[in-house]
Amino acid sequence: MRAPDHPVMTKGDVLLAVENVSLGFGGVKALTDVSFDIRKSEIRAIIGPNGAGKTSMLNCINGFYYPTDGRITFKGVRRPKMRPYEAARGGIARTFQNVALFKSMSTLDNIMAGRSIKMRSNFFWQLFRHGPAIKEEIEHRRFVEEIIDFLEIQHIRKTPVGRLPYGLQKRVELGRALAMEPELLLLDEPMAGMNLEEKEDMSRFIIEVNQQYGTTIALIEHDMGVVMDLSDRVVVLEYGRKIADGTPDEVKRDQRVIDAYLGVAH
Amino acid sequence: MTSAVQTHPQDHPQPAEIVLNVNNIEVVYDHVILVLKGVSLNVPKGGIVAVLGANGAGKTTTLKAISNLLRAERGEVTKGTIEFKGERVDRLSPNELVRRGCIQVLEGRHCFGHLTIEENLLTGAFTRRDGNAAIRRDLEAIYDYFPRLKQRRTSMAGYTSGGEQQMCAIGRAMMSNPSMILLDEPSMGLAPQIVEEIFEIVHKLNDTQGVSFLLAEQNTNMALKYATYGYILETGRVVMDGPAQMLRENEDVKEFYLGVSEGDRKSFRAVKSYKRRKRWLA
Amino acid sequence: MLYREAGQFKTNYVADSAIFPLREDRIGIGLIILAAYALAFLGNSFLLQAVMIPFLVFSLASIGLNILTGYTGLLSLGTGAFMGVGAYACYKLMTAFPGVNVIVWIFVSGFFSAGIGALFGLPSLRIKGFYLAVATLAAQFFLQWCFIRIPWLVNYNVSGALDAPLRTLFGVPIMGPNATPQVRYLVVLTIVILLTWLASNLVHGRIGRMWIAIRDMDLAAELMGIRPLQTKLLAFAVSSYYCGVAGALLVFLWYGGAEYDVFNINQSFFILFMVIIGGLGSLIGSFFGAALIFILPIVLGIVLPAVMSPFGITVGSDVIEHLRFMIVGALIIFFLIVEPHGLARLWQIGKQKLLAWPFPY
Amino acid sequence: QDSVYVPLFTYRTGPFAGSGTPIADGMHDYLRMLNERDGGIGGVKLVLEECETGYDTKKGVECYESVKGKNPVVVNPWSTGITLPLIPRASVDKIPILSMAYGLSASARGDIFPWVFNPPATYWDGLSMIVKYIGEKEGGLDKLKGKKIGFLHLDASFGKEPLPLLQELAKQYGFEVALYPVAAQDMQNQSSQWLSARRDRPDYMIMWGWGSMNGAAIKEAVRSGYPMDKFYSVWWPGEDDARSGGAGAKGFKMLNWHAVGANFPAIQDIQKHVVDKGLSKAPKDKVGELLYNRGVYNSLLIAEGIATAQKLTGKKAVTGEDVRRGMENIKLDPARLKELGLEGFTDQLVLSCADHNGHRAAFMQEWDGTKWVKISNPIEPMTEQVRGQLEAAAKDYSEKNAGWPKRTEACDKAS
Amino acid sequence: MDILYKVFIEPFVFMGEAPDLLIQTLWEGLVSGVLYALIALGFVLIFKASGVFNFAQGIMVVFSALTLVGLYEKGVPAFLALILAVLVMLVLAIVVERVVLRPLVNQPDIILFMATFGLTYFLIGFGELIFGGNPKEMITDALFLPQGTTELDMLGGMVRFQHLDIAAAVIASIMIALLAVFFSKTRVGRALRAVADSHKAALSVGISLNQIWVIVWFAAGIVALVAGIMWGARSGVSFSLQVIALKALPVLILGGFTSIPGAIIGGLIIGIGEKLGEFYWGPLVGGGVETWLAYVIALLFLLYRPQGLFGEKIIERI
Ligand SMILES: Nc1ncnc2c1ncn2[C@@H]1O[C@H](COP(=O)(O)OP(=O)(O)OP(=O)(O)O)[C@@H](O)[C@H]1O
Ligand SMILES: Nc1ncnc2c1ncn2[C@@H]1O[C@H](COP(=O)(O)OP(=O)(O)OP(=O)(O)O)[C@@H](O)[C@H]1O
Ligand SMILES: [Mg+2]
Ligand SMILES: [Mg+2]
Repeated sequence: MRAPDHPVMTKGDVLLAVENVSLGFGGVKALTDVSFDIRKSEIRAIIGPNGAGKTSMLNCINGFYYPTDGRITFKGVRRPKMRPYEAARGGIARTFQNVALFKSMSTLDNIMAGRSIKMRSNFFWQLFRHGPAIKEEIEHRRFVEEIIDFLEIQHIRKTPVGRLPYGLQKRVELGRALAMEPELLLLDEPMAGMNLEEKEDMSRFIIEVNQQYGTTIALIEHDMGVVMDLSDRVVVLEYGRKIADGTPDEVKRDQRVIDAYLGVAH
Repeated sequence: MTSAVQTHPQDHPQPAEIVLNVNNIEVVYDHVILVLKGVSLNVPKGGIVAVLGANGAGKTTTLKAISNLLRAERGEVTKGTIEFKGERVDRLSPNELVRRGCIQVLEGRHCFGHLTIEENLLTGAFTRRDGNAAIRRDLEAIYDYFPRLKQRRTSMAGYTSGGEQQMCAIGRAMMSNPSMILLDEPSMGLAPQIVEEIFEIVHKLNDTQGVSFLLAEQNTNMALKYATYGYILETGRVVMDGPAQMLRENEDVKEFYLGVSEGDRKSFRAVKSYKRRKRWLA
Repeated sequence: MLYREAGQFKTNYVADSAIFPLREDRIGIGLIILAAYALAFLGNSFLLQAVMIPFLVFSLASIGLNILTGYTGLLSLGTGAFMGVGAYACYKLMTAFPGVNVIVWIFVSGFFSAGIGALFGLPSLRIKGFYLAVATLAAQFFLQWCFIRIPWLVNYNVSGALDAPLRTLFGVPIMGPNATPQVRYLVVLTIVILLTWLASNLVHGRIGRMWIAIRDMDLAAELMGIRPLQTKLLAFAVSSYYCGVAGALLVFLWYGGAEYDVFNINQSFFILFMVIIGGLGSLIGSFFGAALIFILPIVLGIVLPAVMSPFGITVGSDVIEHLRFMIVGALIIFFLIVEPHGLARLWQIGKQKLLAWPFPY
Repeated sequence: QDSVYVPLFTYRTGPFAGSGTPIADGMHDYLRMLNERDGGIGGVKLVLEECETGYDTKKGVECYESVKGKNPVVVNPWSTGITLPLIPRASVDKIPILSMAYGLSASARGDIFPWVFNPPATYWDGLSMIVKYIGEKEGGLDKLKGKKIGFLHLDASFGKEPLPLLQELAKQYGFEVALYPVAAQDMQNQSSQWLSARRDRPDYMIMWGWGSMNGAAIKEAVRSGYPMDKFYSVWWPGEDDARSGGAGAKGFKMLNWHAVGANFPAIQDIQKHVVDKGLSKAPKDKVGELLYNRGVYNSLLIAEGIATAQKLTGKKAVTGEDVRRGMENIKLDPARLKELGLEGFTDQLVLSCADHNGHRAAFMQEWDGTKWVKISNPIEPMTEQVRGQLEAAAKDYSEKNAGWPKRTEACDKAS
Repeated sequence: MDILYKVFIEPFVFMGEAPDLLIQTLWEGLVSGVLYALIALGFVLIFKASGVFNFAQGIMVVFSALTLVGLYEKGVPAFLALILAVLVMLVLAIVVERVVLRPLVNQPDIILFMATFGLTYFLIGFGELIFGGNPKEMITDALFLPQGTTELDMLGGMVRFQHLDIAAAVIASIMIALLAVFFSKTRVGRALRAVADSHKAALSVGISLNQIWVIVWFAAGIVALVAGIMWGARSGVSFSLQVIALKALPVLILGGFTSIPGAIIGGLIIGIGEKLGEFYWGPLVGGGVETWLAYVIALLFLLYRPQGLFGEKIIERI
């Protein structure tokens, strides 16, 4: 895999900053005055009890929701109100809490669909499936095959994803996001519903993506083992507010976090 | 098939009355995709039985076969029998089964998005005939179990967070006053605290009201902690079964499902990309 | 035994991403095309004129609608009107510029319906599902009204109808009273094969994936960088293009003259049903659907009296018609129950069984 | 055993079945009667076969294709929509088309459309007759000046065909025209048209409708209190349509060119040989009703075409080609009608090589609450104005259809 | 300028000049609106309960009315015929559930839509086979439906109110009110909405789809019968009545597929809107705009509210 297109930032710079973001739906306040940042090439975990606003936070980051208040800066530029596809083209990819794959397509096509934004050949060539169209198709196919190899899903390359077990679907979803060669990868509970072995596999992929390509990752996860092991820094939300932010160890020891979220067991 | 604990259910001394008996079923989807290749399992009255196994092993399929929801997905039990409380139920409609006290909590929530949380819970009581007061009482009980639901009782379920929906789905099943619940991945997407709570609730229901549970779960740790008996499914077959205690101590289970080898929990950061092999898949 | 995947290894991505990776499939398609051409010389004029030409025309329209409804998931009830736009555009063009070969105009007329289709597709950004149907219904009724009300469209013909003037290709009449069914069949067949090939290229490439992505999960698609409006409008345009060409073929190469009324709402439903029963999101399904919905009633009309007469039952044509309605209705339900994903899926399952044969799974 | 094959395109199903059924019965029963009573025509049996079109162009074309191979001697599409696609085919397949008082009006020109016949009058003829009648009632066409005439029509080519003529007449006689188009899907939902009529207050209303549009229009007219005696229609409503208006429909008027009722020897023969023997689908009391007799008239033309063809060629089993000649030589004068047992059934009709229509007169009849009553003498069409329309249309057609084949069929000297 | 005057000023001037005609127009719009709503209501019931867009509703209107009239013509007393017609609709509901819906549980909406199309075909054939294709007259007198007209002199003109229309409006309103209460306030009503949301989940909590479906199809059958009687009394009972059902589409969509009040409000907006449009603006383009105006009105509303006026909010969450 190649590195993302614009290597303007180096490790440690603030890639994305969330400042005083609030988000409300009618009467429900999903987020209240949340600020945190994500640095280049780190794995940033977002944790919190159910309904704390984690998914909503990701939705704000990639333009699906627009915060009612506050601002989000990406690569040093304040983000205007934009449609989600613009965020995607700006280099933000994500996976979803409830798998949102293109059900009827095969694994291969799903990941290829993730590369749509990188493909350029025009309608005319597409029509004849010739010249640039087929060349491009093959070139990207090669790239996608790399992802497939990387995620070890060769055997389900041609299976319609609707039929795959949940765990594999999550993996395909990751593949689809990777196909976009994102700068910032948002993962919403990538390991929910997986058994240990699969969690290990998934962790491996996440770490490898992060280390090899320097992709910045924001991760929501409820498995504390995973979160504590993988992430560089953790932000904790509760009822839409930030209650803690720091390294896993700091967070783990924070009394508010223990009360609100971890419980005694951890 | 070399596992030491590999036995057949029939070989067991049967400790209690069996409420659910699944006998050698085979399931085919779409007329061509064979998913279960002869699965047998028992749930004793008042027992908590866990079905474990990797993704795609067929846990969900097994549960759906029992609750007769397969037909709605163009799946079909082509062989074997299913008995609930001594009666064959594989030809019953799902609502008949609910009436008889066996209800399933579907994997992946499936709340009614356009109904409020409270209405969702009330639909769970659809088959009940014991009057409004009793239903109200149970509703309150569920709000006690899941205070978060009480806060969100008037929100449309479609807008609630993933975890809230999961609680709603479990609560909804409990509203039918069942004697047996088929729970598919209850812990998925829940915060650790809630997971614990849910298992506590399972335990409590089991303890106080004698509800039996068949539990498909990825969180092996939790499942084996609360279950009395376990089955391990791989690619549509039962590859191992035994009392939870025994499974917990089995080396393979420890390594592959619990993530402890030689007593320690491994760090996720340390996993290497070597491919291990499960012994029973040799 | 004849139908096997085994032994056919793909050594490069070109071969693997081919549309028909299996050799048997390629041979099969070749044979079918060959047979279709042979039919022009073997079939009688009833078969060509009353069965095959309309079957091909409707298949083409179904492909058009399938692109929109099947691939992109946008329900349209305006197919009839979009076909009409093609027919009227073709009429205007070929009468205004008789010097240019009519085949050119048939292809060009599709662009007019593409434009109109895209225009009525604009609300699709905001409106979804059955609600979108109202936008296309507005198109249906508004355009139909235009067809009646704008006499310019029919060159102020007193009859208000479209007629097919004589047009030739290489000196052979292909349109008008003197064009033989054979010739017209060959022209229609060639156009349909060509356009089917192009459609198949489209749906198997990037654009097709974008359409399906929008259909399966439009929010996720947008979050992957796929622009919803452009993609949907493209689907509307391409779909309407196909419908437009089909409309032109319908009037000029099949009927040879028609009123605005052939483009009414029933036509829209008729095509929609072909698409659904054939299989949403399947090109081959479009052909199956057209066959079932169009040819089945014809066959029944022939078969029913023949079946009943040996029993001494002779019934009027009206009773036959009633029975035909009932049987077609019942068969539609039957097929849906057997395979809700359409005949194309049945076909696929059949092929899978064949691959696995002699084992059941 | 010789026979000629006569397919009958009918519609006993679909939205237009109400009008289609009695016509189908009349058509079928008359020919069947000839078979039963006389053993056919000129000693050859008629092989009758109905093909159900449901008034749907698609099915109509399919019917045509399926009967084509059996050497039909004539085809009756009974729908303008079906007629249009058949016109170009007729000359190629050598099958005459009889579109009786409907279809393409320009096809009255035998020199351009040798294979198409649309007797006994075109819609232009019909319109001119109604206007003439109204003018007479007012005391002369010039009295129409300043009047307003409403035109309630099916919003389709059929309903719009008379429009140019109506506009021309309006210019000529100084009356005003108000249009009330009714879309096919709103046939039974005409309240806005009649509301508009209340606003415009037309002095007369002329209707050009078909199927359930007629009945619904009469009902709405009654509902909205439009004076019935000012409401005129072309020749398509039937008894059922008028009846649906209840008592209020009294006074409704329409054009017709043949008698209503069963008091003709030929129709009595139908009763005797067909209906009483249970060979007909028509209930006894419907025999002789307006649209039934319309069907009989249609079959009368078919039979005459065949008989004349037999006379001309001397053959018994005539072909489509022969019948085309036969039709061009039809001469239904009172003597011939009497011979056929239909004395006084209709005005005389003479067709020729050049004139495939006849442009015959029709009369006005009025609904008296239970039946039709003839209230006028035959009204001749305004030939001059109509001819103008026809010439223009035919010229238009041949100009626009550069490839339209020139007539090659020879004319019989008789005509 | 002239155009602007004609479009924006003249119609209103005319409204002011002839208020009697305006009132008559509004009344006609109201009546047809209520009748559209009645047809739309049948769609709503079934859609609400099963997520099925019932293409067959139009033919059910015709079929039920034909049954009533057909039985009466065979000599059955009117009220007995009415009861029998209701029973026939019950049988239809049961058969539809058994044969069509049960095997198609949990299938995509469009498939069920298609199945109802098969049903339409079947009912057309079946209805014509039994009752023949001829139009029939509704037995208005035998059912004691009022007839006649009240003419009121008002506002310098005369406004006519048909008694039948008044009855139609009243009956339809009562019917709609009853159904609205039944479906929003009862246990069955809640179950119905659940079923519409997800068949699978509804099955899993033990809601008997079969029972629910029979209930709603039966209810829709009764609504169809009432609609058939009312439309039939206005314009005769024939198979072409089926096409009027198409007008219910914009009503339905405007109101929001799932809402009973939506059906009535949508009906009124469409009914009145199209009559006003046709009457005051139609002449500018030669009339006949009614055929598409309804759809355009609905479309405009939808652009503002994509789920219709009263439709359930489209949940977009990821
Ligand atoms: N509707 C379906 N059609 C075809 N195949 C299916 C269908 N549903 C499931 N399968 C297949 O059946 C197998 C077993 O699936 P199942 O959902 O039962 O697994 P599971 O053990 O519950 O997995 P998970 O842990 O991911 O939930 C999988 O391989 C899956 O691909
Ligand atoms: N579109 C919306 N409309 C209304 N309320 C919403 C919407 N989206 C989110 N919410 C509410 O905002 C709150 C936060 O939801 P969110 O999905 O972000 O939680 P979460 O932290 O991801 O929880 P979980 O871990 O359970 O997934 C919830 O209470 C939810 O009901
Ligand atoms: Mg979440
Ligand atoms: Mg599962």
